[in-house]
Amino acid sequence: MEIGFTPAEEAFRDEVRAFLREKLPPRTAAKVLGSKRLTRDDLAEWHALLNARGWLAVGWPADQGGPGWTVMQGFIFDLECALAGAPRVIPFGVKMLGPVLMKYGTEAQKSHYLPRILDGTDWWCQGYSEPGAGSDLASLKTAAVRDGDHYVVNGQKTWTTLAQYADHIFCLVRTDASVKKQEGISFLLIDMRTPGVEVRPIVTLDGEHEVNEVFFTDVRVPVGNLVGPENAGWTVAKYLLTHERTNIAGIGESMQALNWLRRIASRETSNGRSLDRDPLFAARLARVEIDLENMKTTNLRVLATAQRGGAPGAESSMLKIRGTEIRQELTSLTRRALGPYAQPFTPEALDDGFNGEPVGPPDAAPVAAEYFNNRKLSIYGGSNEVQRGIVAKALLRL
Amino acid sequence: MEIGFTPAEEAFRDEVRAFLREKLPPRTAAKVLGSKRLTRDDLAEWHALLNARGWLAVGWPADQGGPGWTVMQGFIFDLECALAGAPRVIPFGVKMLGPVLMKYGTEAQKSHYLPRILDGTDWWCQGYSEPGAGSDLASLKTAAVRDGDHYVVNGQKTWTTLAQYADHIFCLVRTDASVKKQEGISFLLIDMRTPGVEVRPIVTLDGEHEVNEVFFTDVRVPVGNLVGPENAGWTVAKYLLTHERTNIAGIGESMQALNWLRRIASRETSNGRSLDRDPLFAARLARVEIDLENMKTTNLRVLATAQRGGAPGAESSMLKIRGTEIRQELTSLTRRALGPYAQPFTPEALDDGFNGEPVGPPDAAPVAAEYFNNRKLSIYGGSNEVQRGIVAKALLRL
Amino acid sequence: MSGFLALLPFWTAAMDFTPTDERRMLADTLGRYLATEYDFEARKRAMAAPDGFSRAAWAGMAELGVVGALFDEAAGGFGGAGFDVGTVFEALGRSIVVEPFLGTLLAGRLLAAGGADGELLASIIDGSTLATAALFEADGRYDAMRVAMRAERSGEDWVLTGTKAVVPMLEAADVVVVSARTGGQGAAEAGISLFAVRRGAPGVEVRGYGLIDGARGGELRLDGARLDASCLVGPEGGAAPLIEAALAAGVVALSYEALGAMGAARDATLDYLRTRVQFGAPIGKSQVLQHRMATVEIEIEQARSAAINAAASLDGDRHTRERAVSAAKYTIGRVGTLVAEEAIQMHGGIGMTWELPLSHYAKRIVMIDHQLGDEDYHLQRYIDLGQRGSPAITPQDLAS
Amino acid sequence: MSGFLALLPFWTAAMDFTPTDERRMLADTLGRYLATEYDFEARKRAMAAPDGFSRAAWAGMAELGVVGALFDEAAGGFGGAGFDVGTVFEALGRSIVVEPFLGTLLAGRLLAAGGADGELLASIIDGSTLATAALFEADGRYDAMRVAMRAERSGEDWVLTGTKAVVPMLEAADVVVVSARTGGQGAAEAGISLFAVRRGAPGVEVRGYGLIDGARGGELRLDGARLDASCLVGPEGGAAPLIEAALAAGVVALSYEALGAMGAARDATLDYLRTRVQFGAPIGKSQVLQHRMATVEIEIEQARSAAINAAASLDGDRHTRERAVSAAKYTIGRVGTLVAEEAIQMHGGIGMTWELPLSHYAKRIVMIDHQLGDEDYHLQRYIDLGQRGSPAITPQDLAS
Repeated sequence: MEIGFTPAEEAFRDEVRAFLREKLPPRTAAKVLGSKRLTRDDLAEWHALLNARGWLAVGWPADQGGPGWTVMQGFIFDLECALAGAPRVIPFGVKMLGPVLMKYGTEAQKSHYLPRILDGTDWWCQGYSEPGAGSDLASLKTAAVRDGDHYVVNGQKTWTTLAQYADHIFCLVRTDASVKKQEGISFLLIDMRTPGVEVRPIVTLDGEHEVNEVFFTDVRVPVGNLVGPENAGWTVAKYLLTHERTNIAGIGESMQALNWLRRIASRETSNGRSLDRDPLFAARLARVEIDLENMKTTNLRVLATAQRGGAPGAESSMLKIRGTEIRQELTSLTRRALGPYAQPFTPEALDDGFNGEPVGPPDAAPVAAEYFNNRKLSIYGGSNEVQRGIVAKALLRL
Repeated sequence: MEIGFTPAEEAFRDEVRAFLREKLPPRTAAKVLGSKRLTRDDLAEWHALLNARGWLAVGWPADQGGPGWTVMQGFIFDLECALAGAPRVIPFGVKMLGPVLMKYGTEAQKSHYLPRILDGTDWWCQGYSEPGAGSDLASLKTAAVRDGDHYVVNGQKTWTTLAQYADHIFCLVRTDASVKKQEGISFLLIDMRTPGVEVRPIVTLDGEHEVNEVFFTDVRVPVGNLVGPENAGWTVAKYLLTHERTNIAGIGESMQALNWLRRIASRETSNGRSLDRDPLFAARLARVEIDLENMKTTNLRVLATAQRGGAPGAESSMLKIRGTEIRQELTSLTRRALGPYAQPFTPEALDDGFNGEPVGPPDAAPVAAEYFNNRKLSIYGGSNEVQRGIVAKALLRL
Repeated sequence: MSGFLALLPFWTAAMDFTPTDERRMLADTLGRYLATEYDFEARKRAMAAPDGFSRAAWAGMAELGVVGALFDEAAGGFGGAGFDVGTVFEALGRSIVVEPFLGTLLAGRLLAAGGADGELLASIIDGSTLATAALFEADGRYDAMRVAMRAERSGEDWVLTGTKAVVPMLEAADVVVVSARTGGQGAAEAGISLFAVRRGAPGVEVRGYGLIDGARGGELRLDGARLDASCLVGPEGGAAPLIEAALAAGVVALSYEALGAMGAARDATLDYLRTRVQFGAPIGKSQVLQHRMATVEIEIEQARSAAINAAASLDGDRHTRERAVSAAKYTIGRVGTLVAEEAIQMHGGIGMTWELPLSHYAKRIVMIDHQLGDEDYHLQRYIDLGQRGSPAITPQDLAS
Repeated sequence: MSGFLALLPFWTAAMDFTPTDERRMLADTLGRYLATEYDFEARKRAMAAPDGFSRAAWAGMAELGVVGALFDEAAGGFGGAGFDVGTVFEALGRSIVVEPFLGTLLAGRLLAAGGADGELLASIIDGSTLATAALFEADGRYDAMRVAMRAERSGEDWVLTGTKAVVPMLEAADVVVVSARTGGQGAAEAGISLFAVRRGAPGVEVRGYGLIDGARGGELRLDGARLDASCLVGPEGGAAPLIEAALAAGVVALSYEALGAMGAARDATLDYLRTRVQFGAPIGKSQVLQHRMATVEIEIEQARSAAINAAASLDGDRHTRERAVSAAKYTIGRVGTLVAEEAIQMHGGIGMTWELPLSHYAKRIVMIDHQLGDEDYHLQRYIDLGQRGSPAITPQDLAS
C-alpha cells in the first residue's frame, strides 16, 4: 500500500517541475521564497509565461484556452508552483471573471474580454466589499442608475486587492433599491480609466500597500458592460464565490512556510543549542508539522471526491479554516523563532535592489510583518467565523 | 510591599487551623485527601462539630447563629478547610435554604426550620432541575395544585444531589400554568417522608451514586410550607442563586488537587526520570500552576471588592469559569500522570474498610473516575456557557 | 453521519480513498453483525460475563473472519494490511466492543513475526485460543523498550521474573506473549526477547481487574516461571523490531477504534443538539455550539487523515512508519480528549450518566490515550525520530 | 472599561487592592498629560521625529515626575516599588507611548544598584540625560547571562569587544549600560560586569533602525572600545544579581504596559462590536463573539493578577521574585497574543489597517513578547526555578 499519485500524475508532476525549472525566472522565485516584494512587471511576466505554455487558465475548458486538467492536476500544479517559488496568479481575471463571463457573458463580452484576460491586455480587480458591506455583502450601496445607454455609478468599494495595478474592475452595484437587498444587485464591468474613478491606497499594519479603496463619482459605464440580466448580480456573485477552490487550503504555501521555519529554527540558538532542540519550541514545531501532514491527506481526500464528481461544498470551508489556521501558526512560530530579532522593521530590505546589511539574521526582515499580514487569512475570502457557520449548517445540519 | 493577609486575618487563620487540628476527625480527613467515599455519618459528624463551634452557618447573621465573619474570613475558612481535608458542608440547608427563609420565610418557618438546619435534625436537598428544565429552569413542570389546606404535588425533579441522605426537599413548583412561565412558580418545602415521594438513584459515568431523580405522585404538602407568596418562587430562586459565592473558584480544592498531582508526578517515571522533569509534562504542570497562582490573586481581588461593599456580580461568573477550568485541568493532568494505570477501575478501593492491595500506584484508584466526575464542574451551577453569556452581557455590555 | 466521512473513509490506492470491495464487504458484514448482536444491552451483558466479554460474540466474529482480517496470508489470515486492521477496529469502536481484539492483534502479529507454529496461529484466528501481549511495565510507562523483566537460561529452559502492567484481557488469555530481557538493560533495544507464556503455568500469577472503559486488564507476575525452549518467540535478544512493528499495528487499530467511537459520540451529540429544546429552540441553534461542533468535525477529519497516514505506512520503511504512527497516536489523543469532553459538555448532565451510551464512548475514547502511548509520549517520540535524521520536507515528500 | 478592572487595579497592602493616594495621583496626572499631549496623532509625530520619540513629551513627563516614580529615594527618585513602575507603564501602554522609558528604567536601576554617582542618576531622572541598557546578544536570545562581549583590562582602562542586540532607543542614548564578561564563559553568572558607555566614544558603533511596534532599537558594536576605570558599574564579575533585579523590574514594567495596551485594545474591540452592524444587528450580538470576548476578559484579569504578583514580589526574596516574574511574563505573553489576535479578527479588515490605532496596539502587545523573554522562555525558566528546589505548595503558600 502506498500513498501517492498515479503514474500519470507523477509524470505530470515531472512535466510541471521541468517547466518551472526552465521558465520560472530565478529572480522572481528568489523574491517569492524570500518573502520579498513583487513588482507589477514580475507578475505580468509570470502571467505571460504561463499563458505561452497554455497553463494560465487552469479552470477554463480546453476549448476556451484552458489546459483541460483534472482536479488533481490542478492541485499538483498549484503545489509545485508554491514549492518552486512561483508567484500566485492574480485571480481576478483568470479565476474569477473568466468563468463568470463564460457562464453569463454575452458573445460580444466573451470575444472581447476573454482573450484580453489571457494575454494580459486587461488587468482586473474585484469590486465587492464596501465599508458597510463586508460579511453582509448584500448590504452594498454603490448605485448604478440607468441614463440612456449608460449606467451612472456612484459609491465606494474597499479592500480592493492590487487595484493600483488594475485597469478594469468588476463590480457589484445596486440597480434597484426598492426590492429585497439581494434582488436589486447587478454585475458590472468598469474601465478604471473612465473619469470619476479614483483609487486610494489602504496601508495595512505591516506598512504594505496591497489593498485599496475605489471611489466612483458619476462614472458613466456603457450598458453593454452589464453581465447577466439587470438585478441578477447576486446569482452571478454566488457562482463566482463557489468557483475555484482547489488550492483553498494553501498546502504548498504552508509547506514552503514550514521549510522557512525549519531553516530558522535549526539556526537560531536557545540555551546553547539549536532552537529546534528546545523542548517547548520543538513541541510547537512538531504539532504544526503533524497538523500539516494530516491536512495534506485531508485535502487529497476532498480532491479525490471532487475527482470522482462529488462537488466539495462545505468541505471547502473545512479546508479553508484549518488551512489558514496552519498557515497562521507557521508564520506565528517563525516570528517566535526569531526571538528579539522579530522586532526590527526594515521594509526597505524587501525591495528590489536593496543591498544594505540586514539587521539580525539574513531572513528576518519579512517575518514579523508577514505574521501580522497573515492575520488576513482568517478574515478574507469569507471569515473563518462565516466558514464555521457553513460547516455547522451544511455539513452538520445544525 | 507584601502580599498577604492582615495580622487580624492571620490570627484568624491560626484559629481555624487550630480548630481543624483539634476537631477534624483524621479518618474523615484521610478520606477527603485520598478522594475516598464519605458516608452520611461522616458528613453529619462534621456538620455537628462545626455547629458546636458556631462555625457552621458562615453566611448567616450573628444574631441568627452565624459566626459574623467578614467575606475574607469566610474565604480563609473555606481555604483552610479544603487544605486540611474537611468535607464540604452540604450546602442545601445551611447555605441555600437558611438565607432564603431569613429573607422570605414566615416567623413560624424560621423558628421551626432554622434551628433544625443548624443541629442537623433536618437534612435538606434541592428540587430545582427537571428533565425538561435545565439551563432553562423556568420551563419546569412539576405542578402544585391547591386543595384545601394542602398543595397536591405531581411531577419529577432530577440531578438532586444526595437526595438519598435527605429527609426534606425545597422545590420550585408550578402553581399557575396560565401565565408567563416565570410568573407561575412557587417555592415549596416538602417532607420527603410524605407518601408519594420516591427517590431513584442516577448512577454517573464513574459508577458513583451522588445524584437522584425525585418523583412526586399526589404528594400532599401543607400550604404553610409555601415560602414567600404563591407564584413568587422565581424571585426567591433568583435570590438563592446569587447567594453564597465566596468559594465559587474552589481555590482550596485546586491547591489540594495540585498537591496530589505533584506528588504523583514526582513519583511516576518517564524515560527514566521523574515525570515532573519530562519537558512536555513539566510544561503542562507549570501552566496550570501559574494559572492557579493568578487565580488566587484574581479571587482575592474580587473578595477585596466584596469586602468593601461592592457586590460581585458577573465577577462570580469569571471565577466560576476559570476556577472550574483549572480544577478540570488538574484532574485531567493527574489522569495523564498515571499513564497506563489510569485505566484500572476499582471502586471498591474507595470504600471504608477496604484493605486489599491497590492496583498500580497507591493513590491511583480514584483518579480517572474523578477526572470523569469533574466534567460536572463546567455543567452544573450554571454551565460555563451560561456564565460566559453573563460575562458578555453584564460585564462587557454586549 | 456527515457526507464527508461517508465519502472518503480510506486511502486504498494512489489517490483513491474508496475501500476495496473486500474491505467494504468486511465492514458491511461486521457492521451488520454488531448492529444485531452487539447493541448496548448486549455489551452490558458481555461486560457482566465471567470473562468480561462475550464468548459467543467472540466466536461469532471469528467465524465471520474478523480475526483473520487482522493477519496476512503468511500468518494464516486473509488481510493484515493497515486498512484491514482499520476496517475492523473502526467498526468495533462504533459499537464500543469489549472483546479481546487488541491483545489478539498484538500477540498474533508478534507470534507470526517470530515464526510461531501455524497451528497456534490458526487456533487464534479461528477464535479457539485467546492470546494477549504483555509488553509494558510499571516503571516503563509507555516505553515498550524499558523492560525490567528478566529471562535467564536454566539448562534448556528459561526462567522469567518480573511484572507486566495493565495487560489487556489477561485473565481469559490462553497464551500471553511477554517481553523479557535476556541481555542489556534500561531502555536498550538490544537484549529484549519474547516468550509465549501458557495460562496456568507454574510461577505465573494473574491479577485481573475491571477497567474504567468497561474492558478488563490485569497484572502479570512471573515469579521464576519456568518455560521450555520452545516458548522463545523470534530471535533471542532481537525482538525489539518485532515489538515495534506489532505496536505500530496496534496504534493503527486504536486510532481507527477511536475514529469509530468519536464518530458515534459526534453523531449522538449532533442528534442531541438537534432535538434537545431549551428556551424554546433546539440547543443546536446556539451559534457557540455550532462553531464548537464545526471544530470537533474538522478535528475528527484531521484525525482520520492521521490514521490513514499511519495505516498506509505499516508496510513502508521503519522511519516513515514510526513517524506516521506517532503522529497518528498524538493526533488521536489530542482530538479524542476534545471530542469526549465536548460531547459530554454539550449533553450536559445527561451526558454524565451511566445509563447513556455516550458516557461510555467518552470513557473509551479518553482511555485509548492511555494505551500504547499517550499524546505527549508520541509527540516527544515524533520529535526524537525527526531529530535522528529526518530531512526537511521536500517537494518529493508529499508523495512518499 | 469594565467595573472589575476599575475597582481593583492594584494590590498595595495586605488584602487591599486600592492604589495609594500617591499612585492614584501619579496615574491621574500622567493619564491627563497623555490624553491631552500624546494622542494618536502626537504619537505619529513623535515616531517621525529624528530620535523616533518626542523630546518635548519626554521632558514634559520627566518634569511631572514620571521618571522619578521609577526609582526609590536612595536613587534620587520618589517611588521605585513594583506598583509605582506598574502605574507608570500601564498609563504608557494605554497610549502606546514610544518614549524611552524601558531603557531608562533598566539603565537607571542598574546604575543605582551599581552605586553610580548621584549626579548621573539625577540627570536621568530630570530627563536631561538619556540612558539605555544593552544586556542581550544575538546568540543569547533571551538569556541575559549568555554574554559573549569581552571586557579586558588594559592598564587602568577596560577594552570592550562584542555586539549587543536590539537595544531599545539606542541612537538617542547618552549613556548605555552594557554587560560584558570579565571572566567566565557561556551562560555562567559569575564573571559578568557592567559598564557605562558614553555616546560617541571611540570604538563604539551604533546602528539604529525602526521596530515594527513603532519604537526604535539598535545594534551596539564595541570594537575595542576603551573605557576608563570609572565606567565599571557595580562589582567586577558580580553583576548578575543586579541584572536579574533590573530585568525583574523591566518585566513588571512590560507586563503593566501590556495590561494598558490590552485594555485599550479590548475597549476598542468592545466598542466596535457594539456599533458595527452586519445583517441588521451589531456584530456584538453574535454569541460566538460574546463568548470569545468573555474569554478575552477573563484572560486579561488573570494577566493582571500575574502582574500584581510580580510587582508585589520585587522587594521579596530572589526565588519568590523570579518565579513570580517568569509567571507574569509567560502569562502576559500568552494572553497578549490571544488579545491582539482576537482584537484584529473581530475588527475584520479594518483591524489590519495602519490608519486604525487598534492595529498598532496589536503590534505593540505582540512585540512585548519579544522583549526580555517570551512566553516559552519564561515558562521554561519558571520550571527550572521550581526544580532548583521549590517546595510543594503548602497552606502557608497563599500568604507568602
